[in-house]
Amino acid sequence: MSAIVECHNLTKKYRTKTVLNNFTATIEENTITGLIGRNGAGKTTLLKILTGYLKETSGKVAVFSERPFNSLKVSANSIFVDDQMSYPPALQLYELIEAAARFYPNFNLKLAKGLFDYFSFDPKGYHKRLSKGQKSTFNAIIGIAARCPLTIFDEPTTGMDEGVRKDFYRALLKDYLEFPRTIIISSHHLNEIEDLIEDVLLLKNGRAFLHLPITELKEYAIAFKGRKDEVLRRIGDRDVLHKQYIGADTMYAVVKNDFQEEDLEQARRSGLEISSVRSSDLFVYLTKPAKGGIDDVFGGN
Amino acid sequence: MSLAEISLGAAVKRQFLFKMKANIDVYSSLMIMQLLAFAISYGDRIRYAVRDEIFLSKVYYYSVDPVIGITIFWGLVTGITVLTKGYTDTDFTFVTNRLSSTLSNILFLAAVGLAGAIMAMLSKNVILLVALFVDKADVLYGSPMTAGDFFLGTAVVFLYVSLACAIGYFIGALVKLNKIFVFLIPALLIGSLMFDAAQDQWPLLFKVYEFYFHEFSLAIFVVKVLASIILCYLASFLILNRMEIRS
Amino acid sequence: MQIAEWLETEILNGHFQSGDKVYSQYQLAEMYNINPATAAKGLNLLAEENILYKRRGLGMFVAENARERIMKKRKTQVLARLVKEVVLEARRLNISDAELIEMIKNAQQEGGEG
Amino acid sequence: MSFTLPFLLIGFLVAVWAVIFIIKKYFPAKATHWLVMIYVSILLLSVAIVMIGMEIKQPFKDGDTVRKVSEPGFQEEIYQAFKEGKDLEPFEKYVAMEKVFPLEPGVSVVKIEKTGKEGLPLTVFIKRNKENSGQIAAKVYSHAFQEVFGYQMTAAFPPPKLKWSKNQLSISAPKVQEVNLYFVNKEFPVHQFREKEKRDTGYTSWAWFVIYLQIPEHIQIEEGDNVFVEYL
Repeated sequence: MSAIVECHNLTKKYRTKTVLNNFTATIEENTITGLIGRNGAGKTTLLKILTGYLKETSGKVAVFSERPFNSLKVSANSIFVDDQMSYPPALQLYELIEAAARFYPNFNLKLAKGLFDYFSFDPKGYHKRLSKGQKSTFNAIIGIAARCPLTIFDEPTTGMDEGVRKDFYRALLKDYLEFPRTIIISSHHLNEIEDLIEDVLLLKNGRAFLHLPITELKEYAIAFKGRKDEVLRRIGDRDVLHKQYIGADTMYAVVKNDFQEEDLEQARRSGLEISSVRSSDLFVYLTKPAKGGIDDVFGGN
Repeated sequence: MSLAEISLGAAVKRQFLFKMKANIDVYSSLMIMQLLAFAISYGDRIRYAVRDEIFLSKVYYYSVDPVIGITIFWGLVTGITVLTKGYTDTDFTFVTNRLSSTLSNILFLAAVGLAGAIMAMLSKNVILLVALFVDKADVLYGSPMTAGDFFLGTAVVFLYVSLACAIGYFIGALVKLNKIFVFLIPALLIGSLMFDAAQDQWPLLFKVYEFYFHEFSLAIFVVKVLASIILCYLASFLILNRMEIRS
Repeated sequence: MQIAEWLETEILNGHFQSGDKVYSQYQLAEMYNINPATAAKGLNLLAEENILYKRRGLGMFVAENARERIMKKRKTQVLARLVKEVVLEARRLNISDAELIEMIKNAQQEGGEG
Repeated sequence: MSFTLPFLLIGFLVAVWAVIFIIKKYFPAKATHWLVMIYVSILLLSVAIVMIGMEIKQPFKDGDTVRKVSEPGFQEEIYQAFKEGKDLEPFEKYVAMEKVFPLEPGVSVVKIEKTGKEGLPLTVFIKRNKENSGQIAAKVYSHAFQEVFGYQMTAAFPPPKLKWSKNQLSISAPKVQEVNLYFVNKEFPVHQFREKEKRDTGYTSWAWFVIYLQIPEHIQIEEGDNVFVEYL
């Protein structure tokens, strides 16, 4: 395994706003990484830097061991799929597929054709007349079929309906099994991609907040529910990722799971309900912008 | 997984072919502008109607100079257009970097410029047909277009169009650098005209015009134009090379 | 781990016998629509528990006494945990031990009949 | 290129963009292919037709020849020749018409008049013959010249009409000639490097005619209006 993407103290500033702040992470070859984060966390900026569309302000970024900005090598071996992808208006959909096939040496035209028919696109249609969801689907087809060593999807399912989303993720997985490559897929719906991805890269305030295998994320945190004083006693001085009061004296608290099995056993005995936390919920807790939650806005009442 | 190694030449070639196919609209705008210029030229074909005691002379004058002028102007517009958002975004959807993008743009502009030059020169024959069939001209006076004339004319028009493309491209690059140039460039042009008028001197713009259009030595002309073209593209590339692609 | 549980159930049901080759991570990934690395982790989990064993270059096979191991594991881990919870709940509801055992017996009878 | 051209171009551009905008809305992009193909085929077809069926004349390639013929003093020369009784031989090539009108016996007065008010004034030179030949000999010298864009374009200039009845000679000046002239010049990019072909946009035209009559001495001559008679 070798690193396809390496970022070290990567920083990107727009005038006064810092979007990426000393971001450091490494993405290994032939993995599917889910890049998750709230809106504005810097996901798109990071991905655009990786594909060479944007220039880093400081720090080091290397894709295929090369600085991606203005690199022909990176451009030839990566594809960036998002809903802003634009195509020449004069070309029909099928001509666009053929054009893409000419640019990418690994392009699987047969697969593209198959997906094209499956999603019932009109080969003679035009991209600008597609609906939002259809555009996303079309872009995704190009993204999958291009079989680029580094394939990047930025919110690929925008506008797609439920069925198409499932089909897309399955198509991506199947083609990945057949033709392994490095895939980064960004989303703010973790539950949509959690089965598909191998690693999670959680972006918060322009930093890599967490970077671990998805299986570990599922065991990252644990929830206690029960009498408030008992819950507080058990969690000790751990950072509370999420808390909620139910009724007069019942508390629900999520903390990082570094408990010993005996501790949990004792907690259960003292009448606390212990449960695991769904990774999508955990994602929300981890990425919430500040301390507290929406309830705190209404705190005065 | 092995990485695809792509040479600059191959990237430029693919992009050039892609652009040729994708930007067919360039030809329709060329065609429409040439047709309009042709219509103007046709409407303007009666130059004199002189009447004295013996003759009532109507002088018909057929020329495609307006078509050529418009084609040069179209080159300027096309040069600017290639760097507008719609075009550059599609440019970077697939494999490219700034250098290959610029080189393929230059090739593309050269190709359509050549097509424009040939079309403009060929349109002369259409106006001759108008003379023959619409005006029933029995005899045409003037210089017939020889093959030599055709090639010389096409080459010179091509150089003019290419120069216009390069200037347009440079303007496009400036505008990409900063939107302020959208206002600044016309303001500078008008400003210089007004300044020269106030100073009561021959306008700088006309000196620029004379620099190219009043050069009667073909060799010097070619050198002047080629140098200007290279300068414009080089400057544009240096501006663009440091810029981000999509923000 | 869902994949591990599912494979265990397959073995318990007799779908795979000792010595049988089980699905590869890629087959599992395709069947379950999950990342192959995740599937591999499930397989490795079972290998660590000696339910599966690895033959280099050939894949994963069901171990000699896999069924027994799984049953024992489920008994000591899953069942024991469930029982603990039942006991806790019974205590909260002030149900006497005798009453609780009675309830379990009833449930067993119903389950046996049904 | 005139000063107004830039403004025309800007006007154009606005119009062109409006047209393109409308066309793009209503035509699928592929219509462009067809339109361009039609356009190019028209261009190529026109080349073929022009090559086969069109002739372009270059009447005077050498500008100097044109200048010599167009000496305006030339008209004076023939006047001088008549007045001074010089040899008329060099002017023979301008003779457009020669006619003889017989005199009926008993006619002693001949009237020369101009019919209509159109055309050039009538200049008539009359030579009196001593012996009675019993006829009037008429000769018309005429020449016209037209130069357009440096080309000598002189169209056939018809001689005046002479009509004789009994004792009256009626002369009608030629009518105004309608001439259509068709020019085509080299394109400016070609012209720029073909120095020798100076572009001339000038227009000159002139014409004259002289009527020379030989009439016996005993006949009296009566002059009509607009007739200038010179006796030699």
